Amino acid sequence: MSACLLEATGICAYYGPTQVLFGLDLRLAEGGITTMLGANGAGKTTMLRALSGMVRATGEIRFRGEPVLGQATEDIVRRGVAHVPEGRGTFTRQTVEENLQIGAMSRRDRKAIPGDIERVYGYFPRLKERRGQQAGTLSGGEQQMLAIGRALMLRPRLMLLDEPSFGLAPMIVAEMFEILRTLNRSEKVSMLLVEQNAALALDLADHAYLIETGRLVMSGPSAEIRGDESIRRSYLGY
Amino acid sequence: MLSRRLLMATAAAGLVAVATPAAAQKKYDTGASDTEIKIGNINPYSGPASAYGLIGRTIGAYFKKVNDDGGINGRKINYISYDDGYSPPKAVEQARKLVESDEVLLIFQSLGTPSNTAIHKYMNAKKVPQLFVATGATKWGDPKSFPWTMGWQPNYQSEGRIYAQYLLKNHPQGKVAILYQNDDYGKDYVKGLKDGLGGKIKIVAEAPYEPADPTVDSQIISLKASGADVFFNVTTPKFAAQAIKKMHEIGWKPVHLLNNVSNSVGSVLKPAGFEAAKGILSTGYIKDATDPTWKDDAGLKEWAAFMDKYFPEGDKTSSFTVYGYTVAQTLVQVLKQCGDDLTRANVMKQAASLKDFAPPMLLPGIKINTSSTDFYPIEQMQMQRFTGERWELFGPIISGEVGS
Amino acid sequence: MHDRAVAHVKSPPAGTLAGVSLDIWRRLAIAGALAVALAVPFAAKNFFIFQMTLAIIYAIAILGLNLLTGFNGQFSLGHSAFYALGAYTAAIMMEHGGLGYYWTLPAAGMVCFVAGFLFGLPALRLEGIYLALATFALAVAMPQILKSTPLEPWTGGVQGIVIIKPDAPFGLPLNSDQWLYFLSLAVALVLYACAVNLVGSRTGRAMIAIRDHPIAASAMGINVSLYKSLTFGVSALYTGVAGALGAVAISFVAPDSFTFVLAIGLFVGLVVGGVGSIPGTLFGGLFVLFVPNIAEHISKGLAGAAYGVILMLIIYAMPSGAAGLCRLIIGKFVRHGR
Amino acid sequence: MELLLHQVLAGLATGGIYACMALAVVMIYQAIDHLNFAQGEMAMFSTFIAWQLLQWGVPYWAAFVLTIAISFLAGVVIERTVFKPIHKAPVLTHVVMFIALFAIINSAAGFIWDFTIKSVPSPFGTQPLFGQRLISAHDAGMIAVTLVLLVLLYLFFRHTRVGLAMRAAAANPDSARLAGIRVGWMVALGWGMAAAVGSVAGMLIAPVVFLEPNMMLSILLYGFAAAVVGGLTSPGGAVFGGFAVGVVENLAGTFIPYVGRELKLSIALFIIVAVLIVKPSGLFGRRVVTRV
Repeated sequence: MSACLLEATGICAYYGPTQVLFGLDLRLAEGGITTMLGANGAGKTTMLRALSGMVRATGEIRFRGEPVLGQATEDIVRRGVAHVPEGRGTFTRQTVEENLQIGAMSRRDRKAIPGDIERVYGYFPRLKERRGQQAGTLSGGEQQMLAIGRALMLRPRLMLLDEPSFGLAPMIVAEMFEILRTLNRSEKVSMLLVEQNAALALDLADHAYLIETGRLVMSGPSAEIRGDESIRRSYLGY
Repeated sequence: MLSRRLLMATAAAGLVAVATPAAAQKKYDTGASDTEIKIGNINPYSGPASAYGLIGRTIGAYFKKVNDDGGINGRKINYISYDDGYSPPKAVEQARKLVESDEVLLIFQSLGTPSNTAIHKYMNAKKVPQLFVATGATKWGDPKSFPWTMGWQPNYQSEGRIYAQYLLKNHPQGKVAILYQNDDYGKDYVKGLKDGLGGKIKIVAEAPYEPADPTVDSQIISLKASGADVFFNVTTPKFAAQAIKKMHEIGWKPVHLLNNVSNSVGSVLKPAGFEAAKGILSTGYIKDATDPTWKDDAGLKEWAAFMDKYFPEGDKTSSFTVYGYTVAQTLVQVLKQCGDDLTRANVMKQAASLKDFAPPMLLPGIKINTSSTDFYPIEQMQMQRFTGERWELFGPIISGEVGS
Repeated sequence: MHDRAVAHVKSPPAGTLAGVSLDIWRRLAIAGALAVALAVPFAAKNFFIFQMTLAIIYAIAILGLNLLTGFNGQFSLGHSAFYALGAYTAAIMMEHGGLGYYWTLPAAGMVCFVAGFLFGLPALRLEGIYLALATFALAVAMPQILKSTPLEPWTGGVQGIVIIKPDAPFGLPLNSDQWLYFLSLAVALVLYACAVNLVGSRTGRAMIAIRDHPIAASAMGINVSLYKSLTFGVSALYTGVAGALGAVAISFVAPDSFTFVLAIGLFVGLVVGGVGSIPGTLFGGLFVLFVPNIAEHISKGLAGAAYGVILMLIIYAMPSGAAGLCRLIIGKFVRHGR
Repeated sequence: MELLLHQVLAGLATGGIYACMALAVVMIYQAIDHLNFAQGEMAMFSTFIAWQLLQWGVPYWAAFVLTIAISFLAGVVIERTVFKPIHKAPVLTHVVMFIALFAIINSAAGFIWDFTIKSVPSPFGTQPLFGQRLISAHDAGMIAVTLVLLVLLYLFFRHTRVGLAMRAAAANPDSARLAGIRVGWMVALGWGMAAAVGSVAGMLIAPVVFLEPNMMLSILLYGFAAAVVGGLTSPGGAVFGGFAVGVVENLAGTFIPYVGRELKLSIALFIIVAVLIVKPSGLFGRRVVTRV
């Protein structure tokens, strides 16, 4: 196994008085794609939010060897963790291009930003066509692409993707997952992917975690998980 | 803060005074004793009218001076002043608190026509003096129906009549334009002027403004367009200054009659610009502390010394501090006259028996006179003209004919 | 943003405290409060009775505002206008109609209901901050309208109307302060009971649904426009009745009594009492009446600043109002039934 | 006819006051998504600071710049100390905090500087512009400064990174955080800038209406009205709204018979509410088009 990019141990998280995560452990490999599977309400989104400091959590999180738990979201993001939230987090009143610029807001190397914007347009030509348009007027698929593009503008080491396929047509989903695979290779971005569509996720990912009601049930290489009988029955539906 | 400090001072003084044997024939009502006289007051210390709070604070400072000088006939004044935020319901609450809970001998200088109207009936039903109220409405001098209420300052209507007399004599062919605040104060002035003119001089334009208006520029332009050559300016200081300035800007130079409320040199005419204010006519009854005319006046020096010692944070350019000082002196005079008979009835009786009382900050020659049928303490005023730096008194001291 | 604006109504928490069910505690608390309320007029000075009467009246007005804001999610910074309308209705009926004050209460309520309903119709198109501004404009304009020349024959212009303070009827051995206190208390009890029933009814659930999920509510077949306007009307009705009671208790109405300062006072009372809490409005009423007195006691020259600081501290201490704080405290001691 | 012209011009001059304030209102709305009810008082207090500096003999423009700087800092400090602790509280709580702040600033200004009116000099002079008597140099200067401010703000928001970051932070704070934007500081910056713009407004308004603690009471209301008429999301619309409100108010007061003069403000407010009912997001406000 390659070097460890992020290591989380014993993560517990709460919404008000209600505990949602019960001591989750997670290890993400440098350069890999990991997926987190689980039913609705299992705590997947919460885990992502805990990783980027958006929800109160206990335990330990090390990103590239340094502890980040308890830091502000902005600071974790600035270390290179790009979180593509559920609902896409589009800045609806701003234009497409402004959305991309917002993604690069924490970077110091301003000169490189226009080039990066062009690179994002290279992956998502549709965005280029609509660069001057209010982002709120984009279709769902386009907004999802914009969200990924915005995350890319950060030049992240790790991308946290929260249900990127949600509400999109199958064709668009397939297209997008293909782009994610390309990004992983050409941009050297590690990914943690939360998905309802387990089959799709397992195809893309090389490692998988399965959680249920805030607890880890099983983890291992995607191929192994896909082969597991019980998983197949409850998550893959065949 | 102020009243609490006073309270403690008077309490301490009281302990000393208990030892002296009570003299015979002392009569007291609630709120008065051998050692102290409790006086209530209601002022707007908060809210949009909090500018007036200065009066209440000046009075408090003056009573402290009185106490430091030994009190009135050996009794210290316990001054309890409450905030009504210029809201009539709050005024009722505070008046009842003063009368029923603090048990004051009288309420003094409660401020504002609406607030005083709200407590008018209550005070008379309770037979507690509502003395020297701080408003110039005419209704406070009605001893037949309201024997427990008395005003103090010249009322707005009679001032309006003074201007009318002036116009009838000097500008019988004039055309009058009026700017007035759209409330009881503004309307009283207008009524006084109209009654005084008796239709003999034409009023060509009237423009009201709301205290909430940011400026009166629009009104001034309309009034100028009416072709009037006499301007009656019934505004509070801020709007008076705005009007004077705007008139200067647009080059309108009518005969300008400015109500007494806003004729302070320091806080109206100077901000508006002396050049613009030159030639304005007004009436006066108290000395303007910012007018160089009184620079060497003994009364003014006394007032300035009081301000420095007892109310250093108070604004010396505001006429409110002079007003508060003088009205407080009037009450002290009444209480002195009461002697050892500190009943509410006697307070009203003495308040109605002021004879040629002339506090030092009233204009020379103006005197306070009251009787059982005359509940208007100050009825005299004198006209004055602004020379560009100071007021110049002219003509005789005029007694305003009180209307209705 | 819109649904963030209002606290959620907690259904009464089921649980026990010291082995007794919370419901019983609640009944005991209400009974205790009522006993104290009934004892006040016989134990306190007239002046204090009068103050408590005013506090009850303000609480009724705040309750009206709470029905609108707390349970229906509509802002209002202009309820002083309805309070004024109620007060003037009462005063004009007594002065010009020669009617007894007891007739004026339902009349003021009806007038304000109609006015509120009518105002609620255009207000439908306005949301959040825009509605707040439109209502605030109403509060600012009201005193000017009241003193305007065309209405002067009825309103008495800036001089207002002086009303005769009523004595206790049927030869009851009460002075007029005690009588007005009991009258206000009785009216308040009726109105509070109605409010509790309203909030728990089908209508109330529709109101709350509109507050939380307006789109879903209309999808469920709730006539959102009608309910919102009706709520505005009911809210104005409560505030108008309070205004009429206030006019009788103060025995005087004038435009200066009903400036936007009153509107802001009611609004502040609503928030410090607890948005969406019916008992919290009582705290709101007490706050509106007593905190300015406390503030001026701290400093005369800085009375306004003292008021502001007290207000800030209260918000820090109980961000969701007195009701929220109570829930929190009870929550600490309660053992949940689950 | 001449009266009409005069009233329109006077309306534009007063409208300049409202426009100035409306700009500050829109400014903070962009930054924090709320209307700050204490904004007028903050501007008033800033103007008192300018006045005090002038009294101490500081030259006008030095005092002007210094006041803007102090106001900016004060705005940031107020946000960090007073509003940061409650940033998650519902909007009603914020409104109450604004009211508290309003009371504190108003009362403190009265306590420190008293309620007598102070005259603040105009940097443009008060002589009539170009020798005619229709509009004074100060009125013209005030309108010019408002327009310059408008352009500067437009450039700042459209063409600088910080401007974009502020817009992002206001529009979608959670998402902005995920882009690494320090949302808390952006809000503080918004407060600072709003206070700075407000101080400019105050210093320009004071020569016309005279400085005293209640100076801004009604002007803020007009500023709100102007901003709302123009659209809270549009600085240009707010400025237009300011002029429109000023002119409409004057014309209503002058030409509507019988009740016009007495109900000038009420009529203006009525027109504003009417505009809102027809166009709920203001004349120039953007309706956000969203596809789900």
